[in-house]
Amino acid sequence: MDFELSDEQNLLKDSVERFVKDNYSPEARAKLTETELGFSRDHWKTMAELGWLGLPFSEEVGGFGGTAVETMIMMESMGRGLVLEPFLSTVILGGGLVAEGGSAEQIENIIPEVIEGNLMLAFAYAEKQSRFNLNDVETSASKSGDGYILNGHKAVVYHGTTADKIIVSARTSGASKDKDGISLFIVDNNAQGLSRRDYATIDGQRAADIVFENVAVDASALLGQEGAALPVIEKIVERTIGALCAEAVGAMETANDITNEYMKQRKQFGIPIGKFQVLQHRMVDMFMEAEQSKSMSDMVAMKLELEDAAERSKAVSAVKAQVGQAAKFVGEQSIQLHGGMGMTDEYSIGHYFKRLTTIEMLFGNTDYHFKRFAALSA
Amino acid sequence: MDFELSDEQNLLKDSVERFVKDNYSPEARAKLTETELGFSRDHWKTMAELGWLGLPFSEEVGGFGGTAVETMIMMESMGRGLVLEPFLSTVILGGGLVAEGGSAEQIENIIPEVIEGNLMLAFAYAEKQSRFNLNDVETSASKSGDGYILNGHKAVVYHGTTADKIIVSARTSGASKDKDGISLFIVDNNAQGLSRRDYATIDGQRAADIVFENVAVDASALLGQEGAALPVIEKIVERTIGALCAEAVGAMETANDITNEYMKQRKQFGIPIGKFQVLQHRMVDMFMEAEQSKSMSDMVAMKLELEDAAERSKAVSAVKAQVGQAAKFVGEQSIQLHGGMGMTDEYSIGHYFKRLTTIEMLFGNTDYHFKRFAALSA
Amino acid sequence: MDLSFNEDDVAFQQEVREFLATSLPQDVKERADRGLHPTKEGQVRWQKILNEKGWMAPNWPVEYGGTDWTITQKYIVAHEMGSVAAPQPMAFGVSMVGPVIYTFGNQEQKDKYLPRILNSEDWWCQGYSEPGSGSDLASLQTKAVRDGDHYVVNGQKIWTSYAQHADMIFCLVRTDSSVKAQEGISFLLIDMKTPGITVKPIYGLDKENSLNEVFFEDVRVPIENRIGEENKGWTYAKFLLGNERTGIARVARSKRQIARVREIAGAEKCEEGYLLEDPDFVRKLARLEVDLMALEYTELRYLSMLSNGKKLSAEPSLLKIKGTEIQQRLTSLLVESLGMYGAPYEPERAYEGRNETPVGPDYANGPMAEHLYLRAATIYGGSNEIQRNIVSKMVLGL
Amino acid sequence: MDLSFNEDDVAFQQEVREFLATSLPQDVKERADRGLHPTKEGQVRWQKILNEKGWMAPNWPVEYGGTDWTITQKYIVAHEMGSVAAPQPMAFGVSMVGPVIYTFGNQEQKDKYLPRILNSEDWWCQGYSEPGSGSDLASLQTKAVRDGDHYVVNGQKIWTSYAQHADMIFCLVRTDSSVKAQEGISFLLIDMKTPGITVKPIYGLDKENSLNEVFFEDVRVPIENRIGEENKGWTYAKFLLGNERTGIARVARSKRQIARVREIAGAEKCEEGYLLEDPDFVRKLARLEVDLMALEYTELRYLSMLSNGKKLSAEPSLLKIKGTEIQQRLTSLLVESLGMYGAPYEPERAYEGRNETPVGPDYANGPMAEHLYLRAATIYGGSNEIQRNIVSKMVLGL
Repeated sequence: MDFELSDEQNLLKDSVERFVKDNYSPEARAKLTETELGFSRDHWKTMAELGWLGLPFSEEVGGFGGTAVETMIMMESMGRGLVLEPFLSTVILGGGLVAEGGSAEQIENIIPEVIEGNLMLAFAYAEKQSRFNLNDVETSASKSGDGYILNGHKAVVYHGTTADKIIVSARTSGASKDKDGISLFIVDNNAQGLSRRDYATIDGQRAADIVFENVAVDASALLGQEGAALPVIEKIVERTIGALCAEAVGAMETANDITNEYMKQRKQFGIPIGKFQVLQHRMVDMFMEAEQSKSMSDMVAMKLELEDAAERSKAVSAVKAQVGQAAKFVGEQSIQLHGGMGMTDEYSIGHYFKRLTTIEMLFGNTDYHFKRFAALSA
Repeated sequence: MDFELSDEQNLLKDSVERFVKDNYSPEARAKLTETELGFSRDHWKTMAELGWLGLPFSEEVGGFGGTAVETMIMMESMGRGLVLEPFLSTVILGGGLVAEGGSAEQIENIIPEVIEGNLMLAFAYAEKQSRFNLNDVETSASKSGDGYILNGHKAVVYHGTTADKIIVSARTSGASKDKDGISLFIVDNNAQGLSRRDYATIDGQRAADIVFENVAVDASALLGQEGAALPVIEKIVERTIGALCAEAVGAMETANDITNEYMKQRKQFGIPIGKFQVLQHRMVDMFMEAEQSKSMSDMVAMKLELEDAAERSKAVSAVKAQVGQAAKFVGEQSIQLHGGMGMTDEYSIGHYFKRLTTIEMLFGNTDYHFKRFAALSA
Repeated sequence: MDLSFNEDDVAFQQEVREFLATSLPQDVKERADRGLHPTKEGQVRWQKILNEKGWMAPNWPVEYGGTDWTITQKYIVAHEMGSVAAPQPMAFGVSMVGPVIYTFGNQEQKDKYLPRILNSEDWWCQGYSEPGSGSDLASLQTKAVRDGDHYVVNGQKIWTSYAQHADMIFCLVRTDSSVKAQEGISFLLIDMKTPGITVKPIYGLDKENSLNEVFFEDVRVPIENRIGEENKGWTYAKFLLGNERTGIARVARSKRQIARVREIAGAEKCEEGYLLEDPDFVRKLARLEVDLMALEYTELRYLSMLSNGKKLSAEPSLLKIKGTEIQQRLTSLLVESLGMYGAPYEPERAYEGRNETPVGPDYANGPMAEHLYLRAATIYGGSNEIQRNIVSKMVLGL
Repeated sequence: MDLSFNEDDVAFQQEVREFLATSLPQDVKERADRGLHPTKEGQVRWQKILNEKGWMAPNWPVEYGGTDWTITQKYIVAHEMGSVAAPQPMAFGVSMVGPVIYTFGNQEQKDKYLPRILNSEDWWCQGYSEPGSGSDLASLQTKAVRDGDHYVVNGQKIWTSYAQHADMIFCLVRTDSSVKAQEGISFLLIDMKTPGITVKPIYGLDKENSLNEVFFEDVRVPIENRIGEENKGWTYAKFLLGNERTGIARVARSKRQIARVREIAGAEKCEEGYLLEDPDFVRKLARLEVDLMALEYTELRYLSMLSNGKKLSAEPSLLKIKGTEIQQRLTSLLVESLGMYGAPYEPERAYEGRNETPVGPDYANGPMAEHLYLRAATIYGGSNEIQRNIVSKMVLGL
């Protein structure tokens, strides 16, 4: 048993931390969130140059063959700066789906482009009625000649605004909550019949609702086996949850650092507020939540490589539930301990609070994962 | 809207408080708990003389026609001293069932004797499998000539050890969880075929498991209509819950007073521990829990007189849930704030903790009543 | 002890319901129900309607325009208004400075300001907090120096809610720096149009402008705008803070929020049914309802004590603490009930010139804005930590 | 980073399982599983079996009898023992005074005491707390005055666990009152049979006698029973307190408790099925399991850091805080799962001479006793409030 990073992993960590330090001051980030794009294409290029966009892909397709541990390291450091570039959407989620479920041809066509930074992806899975249930899919894909016709409404597709290609889950057979009958399709974001409503999200990112109205795609758009996509989706979403939890750990640790520092500086009644025992203990509880989350995030990074899907899924839900609770507590208390200053959009702490708030919800909130964990434990 | 007591009610309150002050020092109570009986027959006589045992009964049968408000006043004051006499079991629960469900003859035979202090009652309703479900009754009463034959096992009958008569819920028809088919019987505690296992409970009281093995009773033992006892049971158990919550309020307020006082006396690091902000805020939270419980207990005392059973039941479950949460928090934190001293059986605070622990559980624990409240709100 | 309504109460409840059904403007109601900040125009329009009915200031003495309602009547009005999301009058005028004026002001001040508050001619804001003085209010630094018939005010206030709308500000200023902090403070009423006042918006977590900084640069305030005696302002401020706590529980609003949670969770699908059937959700909602009920009856019990001539110590701090905790849990649950549609968020000004409404179901517009804004509920008006300090000292004697 | 077991680890796990299956006495296991206090005889019998196997003191240096296990092996042993409810050796000897002796004691002391600890010939107890000094340990008043080759000890210790069984007590005593509190303390090993020592039982919340007061009246202790230097006892005590925190998380025991909750809740009927299917119960259990998992991996992460030569500050306080909170929630849930049968309770001595077992299902015997006793878990060894003070100061620098 060993929780220590290898030398190589430490280098990666240093490298991401340097990037964040150089590019993600609160002011720089605030400026990026106000742009149309919501992030920086220059940063994306840098990430490509540093090889980060190829991190989890196999060496055969030009990647670095990194495991979930390397992803965890990168996401945790990115969480410290609340990095806005769509690394999670494009590399872990979109790229992950292609690499896991795609044909040799699809992998060859897409992954190297992702690695080069030339192609962005997004995953459209949620629907109005689906809540966090990955197999609740009403978007339909009906056979038409050699190809398919897609119809449906996908909700809150993170980075659907800027992705070149959207990976869509759609039902090729079965009833709306069946586990069988779900397929994945790779669709151009400017396909005929696809319409988008773009908007900002509270965490300063961009998302879109995407409506498919008789969108025609070739047979080559099918990703993986027809009707058998759910296990692929679940596996990749679980990796994404692991990555998201690592991001939350970085964000929590930084929110705690900012708050701890503020408590040393801010004076009331003539003394630093960090001298008040009640606030000290609150800060200790925030520290403990972050520590526990870090341990769980490390654990899941190691367990994500497991073959035993039940054991892996249980670990993932446990981590998401733990991190969800911690994120809510740390986020809210960071604001509380900052007092009025925490309420301003200008000051950085609020942005950590908001990102932590969405992470708690994304891919299933705390209650959802406690329930899933319990079901897997029964 | 008015939460103030009338002059008469204030007199009652003073009278009970004086009784508790005179008779229920921690030492005096500790002695009583060590006796075989577990309470004092002299106290019981005093209570009869003061008219307390007739409090809730109508004036026609020699009672005082008091409402749930008078019961609340009395129980709250008794809670302050953790009074051990079986007022709740005999007067509110047992007496309540007879007065509510009994025939004129049964009322005439029993209630005046209760008021005089000559007759004690206990209610045997719980069974091994029933948990908190009042209509989960497997004890059977089968017709036999003019009477009935009882068979079954009743669990944790509070004061079943000393009651002269046991009121038993038994099934005269239907399946084990049916709402119809439950009947009540008044059985002598020394009836042929009735066997008891007596024991102490953690709150210093006495209870018994009672086994009925072919216990034969006359038709006159039937209390109320055959098979239609559940509404009577529910109504009286709700009044009992109201009374129990009032007791909890008195116990919490006293536990808080004791703890608050201890915090002023006990020094660590050269200053009273009540000067540590974390402990201050804990004590404030305990105070707030007791305040909220007091408001709810007052409210339910007023609402218990309502004709609308659904509204009344909802209020009762809300109060039990609130008091249950508060009792757990106040009880546990009282121990914590006392440190080692709180861990000794000799010091009084632990007994408040233990009684509050059982009150949380009796007649349905916090979760049970939240669920019942939600079901009634749906 | 008695919880029942008498015949008069029932008739009064009917009157309130009818008034609200016919007089509450739909646009005002809708913003309030969603939890969005009021517009100045809408809020004033509604307050004028309330004043016409004579219900603008129920808590004021009758001689100044109060209603002389029993606590039961006040309870009825608060709950009927809450249940249809009718906004309460802005507190700064009618609940805060108004009582200070009729309690400590002179006749001229009463004659001048009270009618204008009742008829919403002046929008008031509160000049208490400063950058260096949050919980430690008495450490304020804004200075007022006598110059003939005027004070010359210099300094800065912060977290001033709706200062951008305000005609008047009531301010705590330091008139004597040579004495103990609390002893050199005066209470001034200042016209926001006075030269030298600058209002600078603060954009909040919700990306909206409700908070502001207010700068004073050689602002000349006539001495007749001082309430009571010079250097006694702390007394009036403390009176006001005590007053502010009544109603702070916001029970009626929270009851309406419970109903909104039910509406949304009854419409949101979840597994085989609706979110409102999910046991975890049910449990959280039930806990909130019970906690709110406990708060409601605690408020009533305290009101009953007051109306029976009993004195309270710092017990009302409990109403602030529990009330704000419940408000925050409610907005959390509202946001949670939206599922993925909790994430989209743009401030209102982002929609200017766009022919669009916010994305997602209609009920998704509001909860996140309020959730973000209400993080302040446990901070302002004396943070909940400060409230616990107060209870510890005043009630528990620790 | 690596969580996997290698082949040796798997073989070792097998060995541990076999040892426990064949060597753990059934009566010892049963008491431990129920959460009842051990009997002296049973505990000693089991410890002697452990020592025969060479596993009495895994954390000791090999030269004194330790095992030189990797952290994976320690993890395996702790978890295998936990899962079959095998009691850990009493901490006072092997985990507390033992390390003090081999770290600060002289050769004679090592030779004399360490083998007796390993073979459970001495039952040790801890003389730290005094009536006036709980959290403020350094304020202790028990005096030791030099008289030739002896110290003469006078004073009183309190909350002394299992002093009634003890052969030896390690004591903090004041040898110099003229200096700062921490600087005048010495660390003595005292034979409990020495004249002048009286043990008085304290009956706890559980009505059992595990705690005691220990009185010292002119107790003569040879100076060779002092550890290290005179007046340096605080250093050794602090070392011991730091040491005490390892293993304080009690993860393996809590895992077994989770299994017990499942056993009981799976047998208890509730509504149409079993308690284990009740959504509220399921949620509470899942929360506990996840919290316990977080604690487990935090402990492992810290152990990993230590074994990689990194230093920890006060992080292990987290293990104490979270570990004890989880233990208490677990006993709460155990009691809750019993329903009405949570109420009956009599101490063990009440059964003497009665031909009866406790009422209710067999599994109802234990949970309440442990629930009551474990209220102390957040108090002893530095209360959780003190632990938070320590983290605040040492880790957060507040």
